[in-house]
Amino acid sequence: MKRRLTVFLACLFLGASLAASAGPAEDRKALTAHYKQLLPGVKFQDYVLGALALNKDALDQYESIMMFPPFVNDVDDGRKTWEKPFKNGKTFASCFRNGGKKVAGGYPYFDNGVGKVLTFENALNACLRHNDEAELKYGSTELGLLSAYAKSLSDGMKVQVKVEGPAALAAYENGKTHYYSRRGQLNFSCASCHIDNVGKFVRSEQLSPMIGQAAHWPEFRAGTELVTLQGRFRQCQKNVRATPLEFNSEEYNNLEYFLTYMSNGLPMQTPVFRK
Amino acid sequence: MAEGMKIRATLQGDVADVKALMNHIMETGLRKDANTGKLIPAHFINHVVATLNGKTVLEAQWGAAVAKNPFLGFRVKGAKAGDKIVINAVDNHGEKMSGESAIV
Amino acid sequence: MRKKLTLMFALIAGLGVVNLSVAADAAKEPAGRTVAFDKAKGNCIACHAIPNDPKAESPGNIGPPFIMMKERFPDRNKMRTQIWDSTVANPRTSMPPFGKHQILTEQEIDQVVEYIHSL
Amino acid sequence: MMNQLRRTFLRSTGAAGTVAVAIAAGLLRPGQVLAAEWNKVAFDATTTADAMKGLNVAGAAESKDILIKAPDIAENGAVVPVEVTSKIPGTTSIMIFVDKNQNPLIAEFEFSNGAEGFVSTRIKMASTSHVKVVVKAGGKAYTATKEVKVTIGGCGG
Repeated sequence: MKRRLTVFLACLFLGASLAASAGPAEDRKALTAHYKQLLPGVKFQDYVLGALALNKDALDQYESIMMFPPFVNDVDDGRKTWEKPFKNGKTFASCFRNGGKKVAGGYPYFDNGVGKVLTFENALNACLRHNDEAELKYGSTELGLLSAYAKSLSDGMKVQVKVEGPAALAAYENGKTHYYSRRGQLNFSCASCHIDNVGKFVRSEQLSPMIGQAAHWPEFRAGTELVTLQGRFRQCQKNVRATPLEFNSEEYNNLEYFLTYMSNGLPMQTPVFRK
Repeated sequence: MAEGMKIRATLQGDVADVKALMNHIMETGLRKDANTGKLIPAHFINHVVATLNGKTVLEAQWGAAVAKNPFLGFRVKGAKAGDKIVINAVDNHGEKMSGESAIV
Repeated sequence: MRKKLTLMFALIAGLGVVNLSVAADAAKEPAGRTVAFDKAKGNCIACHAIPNDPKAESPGNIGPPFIMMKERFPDRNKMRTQIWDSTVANPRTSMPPFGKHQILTEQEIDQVVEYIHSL
Repeated sequence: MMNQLRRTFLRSTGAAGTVAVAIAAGLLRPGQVLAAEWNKVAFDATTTADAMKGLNVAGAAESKDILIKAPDIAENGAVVPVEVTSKIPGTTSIMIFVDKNQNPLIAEFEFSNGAEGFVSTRIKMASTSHVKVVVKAGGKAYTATKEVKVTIGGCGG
């Protein structure tokens, strides 16, 4: 076991990070060890703060803004959508266990029935579908705000994504491959920044660890600009001058699955302010 | 003006700690429309008045560089639980919004 | 008017200030420096500090700072190769392959080499 | 011109007090009076010095009793939290300026009836600049400044 871990770590540093033999649990363990070494002062639960955990001045601003965030009214719009009865009188709460409270930490999950990863947004749209309502467009503000409110009902719940069975593992591995693949004219992978160079600066931007990154979406950049997790994938990939994939594409859903698995054990908080 | 001023007023000793958030675009008049290339006209809250039980405690004049969805925090001494805070705001188009809250 | 424009762009993108001020100084500075600073071109300061250039504000620290470059690269061509495609020397590098991926033209690379080698 | 006259009138009749009475008596609605009173000269000024002149606080004296809580480096220039506490007795107003903004005057806050010399807000900053605060207390003006850096984003683009 120890040897396997060492080999995996070595692979990380040498470049061949796709250690296909290691399973999700080993991946997570190895990454946790990697971050512990590179960011010795950061407590595990503070990974949810991303780069803010590395900078007191930035964290103070975050806390000042989160005390009464500029996006409260937007999230309220999401609440209205969540509470508005469908034509049949039911609401979104009827589609989720526990009325939608403390459930979002289990998403995305691999659905063996459809043979695909299902995200929380997929579940919101499935609810609309089952109630003969029109689905919301992926990447739309309305779906973003709805998911921001709905996920806030799971604040404090720990992320607990499961990867069970060969088909789920294949989806996880596909997401992982995406994470480690270089793309775009600038030739960066997600890992180039968030694993290899974590804590370092790209100009004034300090690079956050990928563990914890998936626990707080959607976020409001600049305090008022709604960005979903997959919207952030697209922004990052545009930044490296790659062609971004579509919202809700299978590969993005797999990437979300992989990334969220890596935040297992961390408390959800949605939505949040980011710069 | 869209609905939406939220006020939270809490008592700490005999000081009311008032926090308000107003839903407003706060357009500076300095930004260009990405599609047309034309300047987007300024549209911002320029006046705010807060009262405690009907008496003015704060009067503010704002320019367009107060951040979007403005936040305002202030403190009033000599307040009691149950006292009423009312905040009125008006923008440069003359549109008004207001909010009120009892101090808790 | 210039000030007005600068502010306007700053409010739009939050980034325009620097680009504009760089452009304004373009006439009197080496071409390579312009390319090195331009966010859409070299954007070298995203990752490298330039300790001797006061205009290189809040640089990144992914790569080593540009200092004593003549000593570090007695052979200028080696530096050029590194900029053109640094994955040859280190497949794990974070540095974009500026020549191979045509991020910069061959002429721009020459200009950047000239500038950085002088630091 | 009308606004100017009207403001002069309001000021000369003891502005806040009179207006408050008029509002309380239901003679005036806040928006109407206040919109007319907006200090266009000061807000349209393109230098802090001119804006201060427009507010009659030119020549404010430096004071250590004004605390400015603002970041060293702004997370985002679009939303910079700024909190000002004046420990100067008899503080009646707080003004906030950003020197490098096109229009430096951000806001003016006047306190009465028990409101403390404290205000918390969030402002837009176009670039790295001094944030200047002026406090009026006992008819005199005091000032303090803090530099806030607005930085450049990282990735390509």
